[in-house]
Amino acid sequence: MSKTAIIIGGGTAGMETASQLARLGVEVDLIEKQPHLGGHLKNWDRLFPNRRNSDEVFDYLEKGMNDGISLHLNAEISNIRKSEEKFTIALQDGKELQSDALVIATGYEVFDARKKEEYGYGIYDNVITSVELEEFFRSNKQKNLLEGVASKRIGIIHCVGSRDEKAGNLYCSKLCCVTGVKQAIEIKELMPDAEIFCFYMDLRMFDRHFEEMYYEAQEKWGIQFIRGRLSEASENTDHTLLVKVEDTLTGLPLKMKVDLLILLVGFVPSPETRRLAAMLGLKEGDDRFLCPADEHTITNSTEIPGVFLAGTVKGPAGIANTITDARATAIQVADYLK
Amino acid sequence: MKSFGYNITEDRQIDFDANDRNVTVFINEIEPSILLCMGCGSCTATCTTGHFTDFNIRKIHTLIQRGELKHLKKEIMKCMLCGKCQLVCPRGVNLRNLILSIHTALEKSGL
Amino acid sequence: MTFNLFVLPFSLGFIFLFFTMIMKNRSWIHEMDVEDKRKFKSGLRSPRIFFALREIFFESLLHRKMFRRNPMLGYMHMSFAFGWFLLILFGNMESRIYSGFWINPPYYPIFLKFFIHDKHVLPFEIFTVPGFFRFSMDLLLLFVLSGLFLAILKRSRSHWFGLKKTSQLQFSDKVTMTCLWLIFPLRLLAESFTAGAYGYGGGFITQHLGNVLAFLWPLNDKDVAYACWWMYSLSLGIFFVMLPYSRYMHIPTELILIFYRNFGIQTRKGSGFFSEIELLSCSRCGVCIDVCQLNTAAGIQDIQAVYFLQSIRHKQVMNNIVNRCLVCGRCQEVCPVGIHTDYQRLFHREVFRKSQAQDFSFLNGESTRKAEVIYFAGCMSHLTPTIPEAMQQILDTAKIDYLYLDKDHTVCCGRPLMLAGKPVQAEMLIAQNKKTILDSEAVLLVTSCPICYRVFREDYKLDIRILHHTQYLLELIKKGKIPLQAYFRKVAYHDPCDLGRGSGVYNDPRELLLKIADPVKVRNEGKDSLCCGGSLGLINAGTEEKDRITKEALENYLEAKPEILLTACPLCKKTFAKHSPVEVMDVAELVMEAIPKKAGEVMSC
Amino acid sequence: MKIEGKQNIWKEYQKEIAEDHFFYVRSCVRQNFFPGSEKTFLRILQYELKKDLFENPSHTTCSGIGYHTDIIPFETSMTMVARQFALMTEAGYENLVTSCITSFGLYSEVLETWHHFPELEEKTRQFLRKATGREFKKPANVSHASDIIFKFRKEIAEKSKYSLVNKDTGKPLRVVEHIGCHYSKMFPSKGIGGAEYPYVLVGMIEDWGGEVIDYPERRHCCGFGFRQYLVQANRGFSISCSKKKFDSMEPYKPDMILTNCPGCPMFLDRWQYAISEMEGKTYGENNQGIPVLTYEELAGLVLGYNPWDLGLQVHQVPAEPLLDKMGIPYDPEMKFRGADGQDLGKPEAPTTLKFYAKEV
Repeated sequence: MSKTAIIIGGGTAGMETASQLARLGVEVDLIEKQPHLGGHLKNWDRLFPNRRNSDEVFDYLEKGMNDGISLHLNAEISNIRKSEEKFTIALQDGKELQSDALVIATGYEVFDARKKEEYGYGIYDNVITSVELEEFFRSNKQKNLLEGVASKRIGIIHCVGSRDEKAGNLYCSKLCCVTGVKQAIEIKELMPDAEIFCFYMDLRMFDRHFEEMYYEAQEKWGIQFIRGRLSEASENTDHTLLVKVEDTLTGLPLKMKVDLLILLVGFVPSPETRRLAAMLGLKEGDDRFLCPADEHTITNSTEIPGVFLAGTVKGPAGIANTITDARATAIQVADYLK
Repeated sequence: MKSFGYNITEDRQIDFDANDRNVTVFINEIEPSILLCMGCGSCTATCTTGHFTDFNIRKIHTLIQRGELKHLKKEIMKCMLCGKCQLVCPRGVNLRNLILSIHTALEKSGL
Repeated sequence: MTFNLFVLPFSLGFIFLFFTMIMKNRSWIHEMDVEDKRKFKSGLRSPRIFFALREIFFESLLHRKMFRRNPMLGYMHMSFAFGWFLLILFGNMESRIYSGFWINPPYYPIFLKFFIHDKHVLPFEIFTVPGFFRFSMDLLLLFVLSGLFLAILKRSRSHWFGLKKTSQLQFSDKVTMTCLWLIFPLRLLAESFTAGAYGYGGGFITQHLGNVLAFLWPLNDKDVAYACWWMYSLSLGIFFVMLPYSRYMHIPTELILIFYRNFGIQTRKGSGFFSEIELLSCSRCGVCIDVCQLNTAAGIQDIQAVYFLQSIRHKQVMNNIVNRCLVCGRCQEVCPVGIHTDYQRLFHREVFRKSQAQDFSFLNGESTRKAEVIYFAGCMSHLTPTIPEAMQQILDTAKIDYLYLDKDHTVCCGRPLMLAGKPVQAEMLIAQNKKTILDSEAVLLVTSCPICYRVFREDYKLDIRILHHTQYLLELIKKGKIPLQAYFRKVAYHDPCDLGRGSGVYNDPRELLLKIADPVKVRNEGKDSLCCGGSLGLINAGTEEKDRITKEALENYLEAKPEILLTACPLCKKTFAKHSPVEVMDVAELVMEAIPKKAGEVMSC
Repeated sequence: MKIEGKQNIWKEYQKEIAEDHFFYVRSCVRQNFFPGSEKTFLRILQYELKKDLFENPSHTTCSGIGYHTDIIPFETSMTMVARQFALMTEAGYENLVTSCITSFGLYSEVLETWHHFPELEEKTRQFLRKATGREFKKPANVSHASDIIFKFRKEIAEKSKYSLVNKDTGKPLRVVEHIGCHYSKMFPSKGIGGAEYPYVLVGMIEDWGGEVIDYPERRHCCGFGFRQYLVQANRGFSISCSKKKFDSMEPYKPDMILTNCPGCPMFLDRWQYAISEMEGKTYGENNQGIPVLTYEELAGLVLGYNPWDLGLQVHQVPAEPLLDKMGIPYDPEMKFRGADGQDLGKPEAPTTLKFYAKEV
């Protein structure tokens, strides 16, 4: 009788882990609470750094959804029991699933920008998040939207909800920087006469071709970068926004009117990740993301035998790293099930 | 005007929208490589004039980008144009031409 | 009959040109300062006038330099210049024979065949005096026409003349050139039709051609001939009137330039008249386009000396054309007229930046220690610290008591400001450095930077010896002060612009290299060496363009497959190092490596 | 502006405000700055709203000014605060209402400190016992007087005779609100609406018919800042802060500024005069400045009280333009007469600022 694994979360990490495990001959149950697979990947229009369409990556992942994977969509977990090396998961619709291993791939959610009250998200008309901008890009109504607010000058705010004790998140979300630069370029492609300012603390262009994108943004698109964190925004009578930052490279406070403010919201662990962690007794780090058994070496298993982690439950990560991590998890699971 | 023994201090804040950025646009057009600056400061660190004075080409350029031209003329006159800054710039910014462009811009704008 | 209405266009044009040149020259003389006036006056009474005539003969008539560059190009220029000159000379002599007067109206020799129809002279007759002239005049016309043929050919086949790219002409040039090209064919036609109509009086070409034309032509040949004479005169007249406004102004101006130059008058700051003579002397031959690396490497083809001088003449000097130049001196080196293109460029940068003030009041002289020898590394050397480090160790080895003048920090030598067109401002830095140098009471100033070296020599007016470190190291080696061991690595030497073309130091570094290395021969070297692309003279060009120049220069050296690319300039070193697959070293560093680490390995030199 | 967004935030920052039986503590400085305000508060609460309110004349400064100017240590402040609590306990009250924002901030700070460090509370009790022999109970509710007015704003609106509407145009008056820094910037949860979008004055303005103007420097300090003003050498900084606010609000053409702090109305009012004298610059229409009112004064106006009974004559920027807009009748002749009709003399007119409405 072949061994079985349950993967919770049908996003990038969950899909790739499932696909790889199925390839390795493991019977997989993939549980997703949404009516569709793909998770956040479905929200992104184009991916950094090469600006390829995210659907292409989704198509790749979907091709892995072959025999040996049982999909459970719209499925909410009500509880998890472990007895004698077996995990029993009760779903809210009364179904019960059993397996020999459990992979947590419930990922993250974006920071709720309303918590940074002084940025006026949800209050001022022309403050949106990077996620919303992606939605606009995806729905191809972007031109109308941006024209609607007569956007000529756009401010992009880095580190919203990241590296911020006031937001309760000390960690860096890593990918907002490159997202901001990508989106700045994309806006410029649509509206060549827009003036774009990125307000950043550090530009953490850590991965391959990221720095080159920053270079391109400056050289080709004339996007301007002002080093300083937004302290507060206020709305003008004409619905434009006044932003106040310190231009730290000149050592002077600066105020500027922008027509649209885009908040680069960071990663926080998804509530589902935290709920499952509490159910299973998994260890959370100071940043509330889940801890693997060892940060450097045993990066895909947990201290509980049979419970594995994949993707952004362990902290902010991009698509490529998530897929790589998912494969590593699959190997670990397969190894465990031998 | 009366004096009460204290003064109203001028706001240090850069008022980006109030600033005239014609000079900025002019300079950026002549020397677009300046857009590549990432504020590392190696130019200022190697600067000979910076050794003798508080001349800071990195800051001068950043202020120009913001349209702040108050002390520009006084500052830019100190540069000896030796070109060391250009030699160390990791982004290949043509700093000598930038400085000459600033001179030209100041001349043209009558500042 | 010694007059006809048709001579008027020529005569008026000639008078116009004659007086224009007189007026021009008067104003130039007027602009001369006392020193130049003195040189001019004494020059007129000295044998230098013969040197000038000799130079005019060789360069303006025979075009020796052009011949050296390309025989076709040389022949083309010579046939025009020398051929025309001889036509005038022989024509004058011939006309005197017929008129019997020494003084004739200037048009008389030009249109002689219209006025004189000597039936006693046969076309091939060369042993009588009139026959000789008749024969020679036709021969010379043929000579000129052969040049014309080549000139027309050059427009479309410039590469046959050794030119990759010929200069683009302006409208006035085109009109004038058309007139010039028409002059000689029209003369041929006028003389031929005349000879044909009369049946005699032509030379071996004109008579036979005239006979054929008379046979073929159904109209009154004399009328056709008369029309040709009109056209001939008109083309000459228009050419003369247009000449001062076209590139052909170089023909009379170059003669004046050669005289002045032989009298010792030179390009220098503030002598606007000489600049004007120089730029009017530019024949727009386009030789400078081919040698310019901005063209050959970076594909920039609108800023070369020819266009730059043209833009000055047309008072359309643009930022781009003045500031986009390496000031490497390559065009100056090959200019057949010897125009100081670099000086012209810098002079106009100055005009561009006249009102841009500088303030160096923060510099105040620091008194220095006294030393016989002072070493000045230069700004750029501070970014290539291995060079000054090597120099210090060598000087210590040679037991020289020296003072490292700019050890902590450098006040810029001033040349970068000059290259940017700010010589007056540069003077402030020069005064500052000069004071420090003189305070040390040194007798010898050694520098590692060719940029500094050049300005020290040209502008500092120091009464002490100034050497580039390559020269000084050679001197020390010759004196046996530096022990050397056999260290024969294959090196390619790059002449830095300011050291080679700029200061004429070609041999000392090579002599030094022969003692410690195995220098390989490279394609472009010496006066013909390429610029590394890092020149501070190049004000506005992007990284990409500079990189292309560097790569082109690098290729020149890499062809010879050296182990080391050797230079004598910190700026060249840094520029090459960015792209070079082989190690780039300064001569001083190589000398340093050649010093034996242990005693007893000393090589005698 | 998405009002639902603000409402969501306001929903998050609701605080409990007592219904009745208040122990009222006055401000040290307000009685000099705007003497009619506290009197009006008492009048509204006691006579309009029929609330029970008690004052003890032995109440002293809370020491907030001294504390924020770094001349009184926190232990001393805690002990003085404890004494006020003892006065309240002795009088049998447990709902503390402060007239002063800084007092409100200090009381909140002390209570919060004791919450986190109970040993300090114990120590303070000892200090108070040794110094005065008094004992105290911590208040059940600490509110600022503006919280009380906010709570009863609708009742006041019901009784109102005038509203914040321009009687000529029928349009709502444009009001700029300024919240004292110590109200909610220290403890956002202790202020109605929080720190970024405080609702306490907005609620009054809206319910009394006006329109609130948000402007870029809304959050900026009025300039008092204790040390900034109290040290003469720093006053330039104080006035510069106020000027920054005026410059920022000017384009929005506000009809008035509403405040809830002792210092803010003082400085927003008096610095308009100083700026006009120093630089010749005035704000508002016809060189009249922008009238600055306390919330008690505004409540009094809405309820139809005589402007001169509210103490509007001590304002440096004349309130008459506002009164005219609201259609409130007033007798200019009575402006500088005492309660008994005695002529108190007229103040000298400023150089640029139009002080006497009749000259306009």
